[in-house]
Amino acid sequence: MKLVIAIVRPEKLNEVLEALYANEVRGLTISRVQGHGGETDRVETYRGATVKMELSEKVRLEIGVSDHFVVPTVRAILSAARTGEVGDGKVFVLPVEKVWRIRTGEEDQAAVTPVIPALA
Amino acid sequence: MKLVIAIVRPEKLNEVLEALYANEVRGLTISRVQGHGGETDRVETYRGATVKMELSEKVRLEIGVSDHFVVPTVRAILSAARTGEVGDGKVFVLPVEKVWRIRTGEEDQAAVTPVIPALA
Amino acid sequence: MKLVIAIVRPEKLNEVLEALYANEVRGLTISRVQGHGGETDRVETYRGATVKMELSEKVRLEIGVSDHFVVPTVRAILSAARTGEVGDGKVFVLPVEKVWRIRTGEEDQAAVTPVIPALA
Amino acid sequence: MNAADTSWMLVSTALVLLMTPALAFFYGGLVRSKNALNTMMMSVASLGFVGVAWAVAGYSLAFSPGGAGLGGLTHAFLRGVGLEPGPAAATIPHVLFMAFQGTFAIITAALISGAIVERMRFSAYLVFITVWSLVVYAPVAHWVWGGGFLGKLGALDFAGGTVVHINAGVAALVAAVMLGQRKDFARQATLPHHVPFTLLGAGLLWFGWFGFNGGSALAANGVAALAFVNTFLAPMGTLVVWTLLDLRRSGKATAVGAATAIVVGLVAVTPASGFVSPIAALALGSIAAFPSYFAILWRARTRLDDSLDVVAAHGLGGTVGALLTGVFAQKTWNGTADGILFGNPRQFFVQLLAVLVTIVFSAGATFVLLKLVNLAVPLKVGTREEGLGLDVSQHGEEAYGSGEGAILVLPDARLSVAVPIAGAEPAAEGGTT
Amino acid sequence: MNAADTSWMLVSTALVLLMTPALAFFYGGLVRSKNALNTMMMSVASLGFVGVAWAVAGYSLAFSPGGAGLGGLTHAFLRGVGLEPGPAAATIPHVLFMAFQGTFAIITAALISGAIVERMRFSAYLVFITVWSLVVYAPVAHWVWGGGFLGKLGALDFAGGTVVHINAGVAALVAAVMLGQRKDFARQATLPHHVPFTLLGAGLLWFGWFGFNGGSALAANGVAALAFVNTFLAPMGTLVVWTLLDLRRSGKATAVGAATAIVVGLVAVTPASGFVSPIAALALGSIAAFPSYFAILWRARTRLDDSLDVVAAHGLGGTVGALLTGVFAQKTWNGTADGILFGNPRQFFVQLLAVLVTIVFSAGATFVLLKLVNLAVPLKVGTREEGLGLDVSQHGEEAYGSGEGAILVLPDARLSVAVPIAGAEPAAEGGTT
Amino acid sequence: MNAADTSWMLVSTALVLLMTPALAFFYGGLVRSKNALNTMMMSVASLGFVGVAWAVAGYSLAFSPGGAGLGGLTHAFLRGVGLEPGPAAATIPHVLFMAFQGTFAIITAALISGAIVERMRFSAYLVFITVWSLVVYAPVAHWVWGGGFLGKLGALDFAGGTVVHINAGVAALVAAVMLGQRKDFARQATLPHHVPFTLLGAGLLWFGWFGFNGGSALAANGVAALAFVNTFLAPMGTLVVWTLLDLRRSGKATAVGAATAIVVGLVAVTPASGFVSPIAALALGSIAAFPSYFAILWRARTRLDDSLDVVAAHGLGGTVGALLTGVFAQKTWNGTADGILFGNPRQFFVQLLAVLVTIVFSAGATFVLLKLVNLAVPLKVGTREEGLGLDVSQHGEEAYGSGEGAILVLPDARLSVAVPIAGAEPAAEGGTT
Ligand SMILES: Nc1ncnc2c1ncn2[C@@H]1O[C@H](COP(=O)(O)OP(=O)(O)O)[C@@H](O)[C@H]1O
Ligand SMILES: Nc1ncnc2c1ncn2[C@@H]1O[C@H](COP(=O)(O)OP(=O)(O)O)[C@@H](O)[C@H]1O
Ligand SMILES: Nc1ncnc2c1ncn2[C@@H]1O[C@H](COP(=O)(O)OP(=O)(O)O)[C@@H](O)[C@H]1O
Repeated sequence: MKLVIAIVRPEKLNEVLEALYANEVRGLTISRVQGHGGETDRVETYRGATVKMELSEKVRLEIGVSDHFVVPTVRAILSAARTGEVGDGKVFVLPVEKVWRIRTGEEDQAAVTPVIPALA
Repeated sequence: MKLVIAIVRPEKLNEVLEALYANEVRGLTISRVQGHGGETDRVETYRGATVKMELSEKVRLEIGVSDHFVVPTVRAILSAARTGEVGDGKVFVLPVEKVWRIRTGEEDQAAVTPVIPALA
Repeated sequence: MKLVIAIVRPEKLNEVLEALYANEVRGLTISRVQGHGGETDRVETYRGATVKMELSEKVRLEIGVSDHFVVPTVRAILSAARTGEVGDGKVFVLPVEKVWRIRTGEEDQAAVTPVIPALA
Repeated sequence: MNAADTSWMLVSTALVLLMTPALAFFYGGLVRSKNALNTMMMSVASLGFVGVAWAVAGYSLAFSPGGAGLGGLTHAFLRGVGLEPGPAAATIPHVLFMAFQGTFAIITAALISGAIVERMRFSAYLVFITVWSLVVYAPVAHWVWGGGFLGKLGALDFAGGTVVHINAGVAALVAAVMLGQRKDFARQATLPHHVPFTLLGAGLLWFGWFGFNGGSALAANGVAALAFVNTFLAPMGTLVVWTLLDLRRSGKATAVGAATAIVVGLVAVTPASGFVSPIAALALGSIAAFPSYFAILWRARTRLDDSLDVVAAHGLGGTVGALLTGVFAQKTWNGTADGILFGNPRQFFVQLLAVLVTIVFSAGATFVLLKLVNLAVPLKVGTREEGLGLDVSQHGEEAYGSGEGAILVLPDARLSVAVPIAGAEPAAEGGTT
Repeated sequence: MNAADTSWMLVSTALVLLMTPALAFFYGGLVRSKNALNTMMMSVASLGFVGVAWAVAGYSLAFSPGGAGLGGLTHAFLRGVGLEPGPAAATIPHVLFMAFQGTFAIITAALISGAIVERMRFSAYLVFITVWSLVVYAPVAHWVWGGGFLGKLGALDFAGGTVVHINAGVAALVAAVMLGQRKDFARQATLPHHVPFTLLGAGLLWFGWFGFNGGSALAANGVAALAFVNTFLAPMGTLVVWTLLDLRRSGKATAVGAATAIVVGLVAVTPASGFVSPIAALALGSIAAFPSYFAILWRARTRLDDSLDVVAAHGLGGTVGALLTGVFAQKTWNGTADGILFGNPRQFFVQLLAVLVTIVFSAGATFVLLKLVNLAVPLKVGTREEGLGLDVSQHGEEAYGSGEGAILVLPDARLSVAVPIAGAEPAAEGGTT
Repeated sequence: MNAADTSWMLVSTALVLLMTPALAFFYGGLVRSKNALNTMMMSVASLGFVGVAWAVAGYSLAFSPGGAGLGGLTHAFLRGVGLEPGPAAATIPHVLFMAFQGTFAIITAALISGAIVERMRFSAYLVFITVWSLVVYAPVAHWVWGGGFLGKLGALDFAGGTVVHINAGVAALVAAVMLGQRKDFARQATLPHHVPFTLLGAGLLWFGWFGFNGGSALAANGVAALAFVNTFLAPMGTLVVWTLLDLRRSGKATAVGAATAIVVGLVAVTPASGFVSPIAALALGSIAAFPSYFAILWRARTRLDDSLDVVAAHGLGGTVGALLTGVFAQKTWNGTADGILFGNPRQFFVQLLAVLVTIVFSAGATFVLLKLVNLAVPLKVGTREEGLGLDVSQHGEEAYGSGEGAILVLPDARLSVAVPIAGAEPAAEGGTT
């Protein structure tokens, strides 16, 4: 089991999600984050104060996958999230020792395969 | 040392916290996230536009524990967070190489045992 | 490759960022989180209801670094984030198996070295 | 017709109308964000449904000539409501009087919603308030202001202590009991998601209330000025006392408390505003802080999920105001009647009677009405919908949408033919039309 | 001069002025948070730029004596606009009439912005609305109200169905087409970031609209009361019908829909308000819900990025209102003219003519103007700036700043000398001054 | 008594009262979210504490007959303030005049708070503004409007350039210096957490200011119309100039700047509004943009933590307005006095004197008062409380609560007996009552 963590641009999120679903990756968790990297800073002004905004809005995806799913998952993200401009983000793959599905108590591989909703 | 990551329903958060405290797990960090899994999508309408909301609100817990604490921690989460309906969430256990407590510089096991506040 | 995860006080964030930049750590991702540890709870009152707020605002940093960068990174955080009072936070170091830079597809070490913006 | 009086009543009517959106924010700020729109819509909908019901029949039932208990249908569909002054107000167009009174019906119905937020099925709510405005509000308005028996008895209710606040407060109590608690009530902390909205609502309510009380003089005269100034002073007294009570209790002067205090002061002075001296209004407002303050504390320990404390603020505040009107009323200021303090204890008992009659009728009628509505549409949403939040379940919307993970559902056949005007070429780097 | 009329017109002018900030919130809530300030500033800027243009020349072009098509420059720079009553309003100071009409010019220009939010360069927008108010708004106002040919023809437009709403709606259509779509249009769901703001805007707009329509009587008389009450009733009808349509379509009564309904009802009753009976206004408002409701559904399926549906709400709503004025007008209420229903079909065709003339002129003139502005300043921002959001790219600000990662840029030389008053010693544990 | 004048003054009083909640939003949007409620409560509290102080003694000290420096106690506790017109306003009820003036006292005290947000202990603040309204505001009001020496000297201050704005601005300066800086001042960027609130506040302030200036005519006459229209035009000029200055400086027209500009224009025209011609008001507003614009830029480079720039906006704006009144005043418009431009340089020096006297007195008296308050209650909160935010530390609340991790503290003994009404059975799937 691995945990794939990806930082992507918010405006690319929907494309990334579609690419993942297309690759049968249906279980994931996202959160809004802010990132710093090579992007140029924005400057803002509030009355007399000038402010340099060093962080840009990003979205973080966290996806638990079984080992043989790592490559298609990462590939889907890499191609859907790319714009070619600085700030596209990163993908990290971390080892996972154990996974449980809370609803059933199922473990590991079984835990990360979502039920397919009746009408999907 | 392990890092336990749990994705749970927001409405179950308080119960999970209580279960954790009851099991002597007192150090943890949470964040609001959004998840996609087997839950059915919500449909919303804004004027002429119909929108499918594919993500549901979840809460993510991140808990650094020493190895022998993993099982009670996970067990507390599994039982407190369960509703039995699709969408209850997951628990991941990741290996950790090193931990520091910023305040003291203490490392590893010592770093994750919180001080007990005087009046607790 | 390692992933350094740090939980720090929001009011210390700017100092931590400066310390990291000073140590050549320029790629990172942050998010607002809430933490529970040894801090005393705040009490709030809304009309008749008295409420104990068990979580305090924190900021979580996530920094992918190559192995030899772990020590300076952690050291920078430890010294910049410390106030000496309960609630300063933690640093975790996790193993990473693989990293990609989305923009270029570069892997591992190359993936986490940000471009230096022209005018920096 | 008098132009100056008309000018003031035009303004007053606009001011009272604004109170209902204001209430939407006062209440909306106090609930959780997943129910913010639903709570606001409970007020907004009243502007439509109760407003139309008022024009169709409510005004007539309340104000057209009829018996001691109810008006007739002479003015149904606004028949005979014209630009010449009507019987109730000799110096302003009849139609304007109708609108002014309509704003009262609207906000009274909306006030009830505070007791049943975060759990009532919206369609059931729509039916409930529409009918309520006809079968509960209109009769009580008739009794006090439309020529009915309470007015004839000499009950003093300048701008609606009984008709509006006690009436709404009692209906709120009945509704809260009949709907039952929210599933998280007393189990989980349900924090106000947006206290600034509550302050905004309180500020706009105060502003609108000048029309509510000042306009109830139906003219730009000394009585209007008296009612206005009393509406200015009473909440100041309440606010100061409430803040001091807060500081004494916990050392913290809460903002939710301040907003509540303003409303309680306004409620309490409503029946009294045209009848008592300004300094008495200040006293009345200060006194009225106590019962409501402690009632709110006490309510939180009971099992009664009157979620936004409509009973304590409006029911109790209105009762205190109506009774204190019988204490502080002063003929030298109002030309009508004295209260206990000025040697007329009878007035106090007339007030008490009016309060009791209103309570009994409102409770009974609301109970029966809700029972009937429940037969047609279940009053309460399911637990799942409650958990999801009523914004999504009842309105299909989120108050604060971020758009993350929102997938646009394309209509089956997105029209591929250009819209008629699409021939014009796009400017600059514009999109392809 | 009449003090009561002056009193009402002072209030009305203030009320209409408030409508522009209200519009800022109505529109601002409907966009994404990264464009919230830009959208609001499009209204706020109109208060400055169009307001000044009005004082400098707009008022004169619209209301000073001139030809059938345009007024003269007699009153440029407010020359001859004094405290004595002017020709247009016999009982209030001339200068007050000027200000009242100025508020109309301001909001009309601001209304257009709803069609072009989230993508227009702010400097180009400033030039556009300023000039538009002089070359499009002022002439049309002159035609209808300033002694021009439409007024002479007998077109009924009580408070601006043609001048304000059709005019703005058509300009909005042209502008939306010329700017082209937003880059995410029909590709991504763009959710309203703050629906409560939209409700707040709708509430304040309704409140202000009482001045807009009621004040258009220019006196505190029966006509003002009629216009006022019609402004009270019509949106109620629209709101009820819209809610029922919503419930029928999806079972959910949307809050965005309710806010839209209120505005549509207000728009539709604007030209009719002083001419039709109250019950006709209620009918008119109810009827007006249908075309706008379905136009909004239909628009979402086209390629037209009229982002906040200005065409459906104002263009179409105004047209429906202007035409229905020719249906429901009733001499016994307005003393001026009857509509079809009361035996005068001619009026309907005069209304139709006024609508068509306004559409043609507004479309043509707006088109030419935008072409010219585009030569000087590109109308649309670049795709990158659009992606980043116009708040940051055009205004250098965020609507909801958290301060995270914000580094204060110290001025080159932070003055190390103390400020003059720094001698006073800091209190308590105060910082070092 | 005149009904039309009464009608206008009722409205004006309500409008000015609304300015204080408006200010709460103007200021509240500019601070960090952890201090939002505290900042708003600093305004709201003034509505209670200063309002009550005004009724108890402030009105009497300012407006009852007395010496050149201070009024007497004749009207303490509103004795002798009745429904018949008072000496100061011959056509409206005395009690209404009292309330109108009370709204001025309330907002003046609240204005000061902008300089000391995010760090003042709330209880100390309550004591400070209550006493300040009696010992600083009331005397200055007496000097200018209550029969005191500045009015006798012929100083022109139509609606409070000296009494309100310079007075508050100077007190703000002294308070900012005495409290010292916030701990993050000039160390960390402190961004406005909610710019739309600031725009909302500015919009409502403008709306209310029509009552402030227009109502200062105390009648619905030509002077009221003049003051009203000047209040309409001046901020438009300021807004345009400010926007152009912003565009010139950084290419970005900031929204915070626009909101500030509106307020600066309103401040500057306040003393002049009833004395200058409309076109002069437009000029005055435009000119007034410059000093305040650059003062704000300059202040940010100093060590003075006048956090929300009260000094630059109100102190400086008021001074510029008061002096320009001595330049632009025109007898043909005001019937009272000319300024320099119309051949009367003396007026300018009278204005200058009034400004200086107000500055000196306000600075001295505020300094002494704060010193005394500090003896009783430390003015500033501790660094920890400042870090935590004043909402939690002073009010025990959060502005935007999410409820995460919030544990309900059950009262020691949750009443297990049912509440009286609990017998009624719950409806549908309702909770168990
Ligand atoms: N070492 C890192 N650890 C964690 N997140 C990173 C790291 N480097 C970059 N990021 C995230 O990726 C985003 C894009 O990185 P950046 O260096 O700006 O662009 P690019 O990857 O295109 O060179 C950053 O905003 C940040 O959120
Ligand atoms: N593979 C995954 N990786 C990360 N998070 C996941 C994964 N699968 C599910 N989740 C999280 O768990 C939540 C519940 O999962 P879901 O599949 O809907 O229900 P269940 O676990 O009951 O089958 C999701 O909303 C998502 O936040
Ligand atoms: N075991 C843990 N796992 C994850 N986060 C933790 C853990 N312990 C503490 N934290 C985070 O660190 C913060 C500070 O910890 P706390 O115990 O209060 O103080 P200290 O580290 O100074 O003893 C907490 O608010 C929480 O966010």
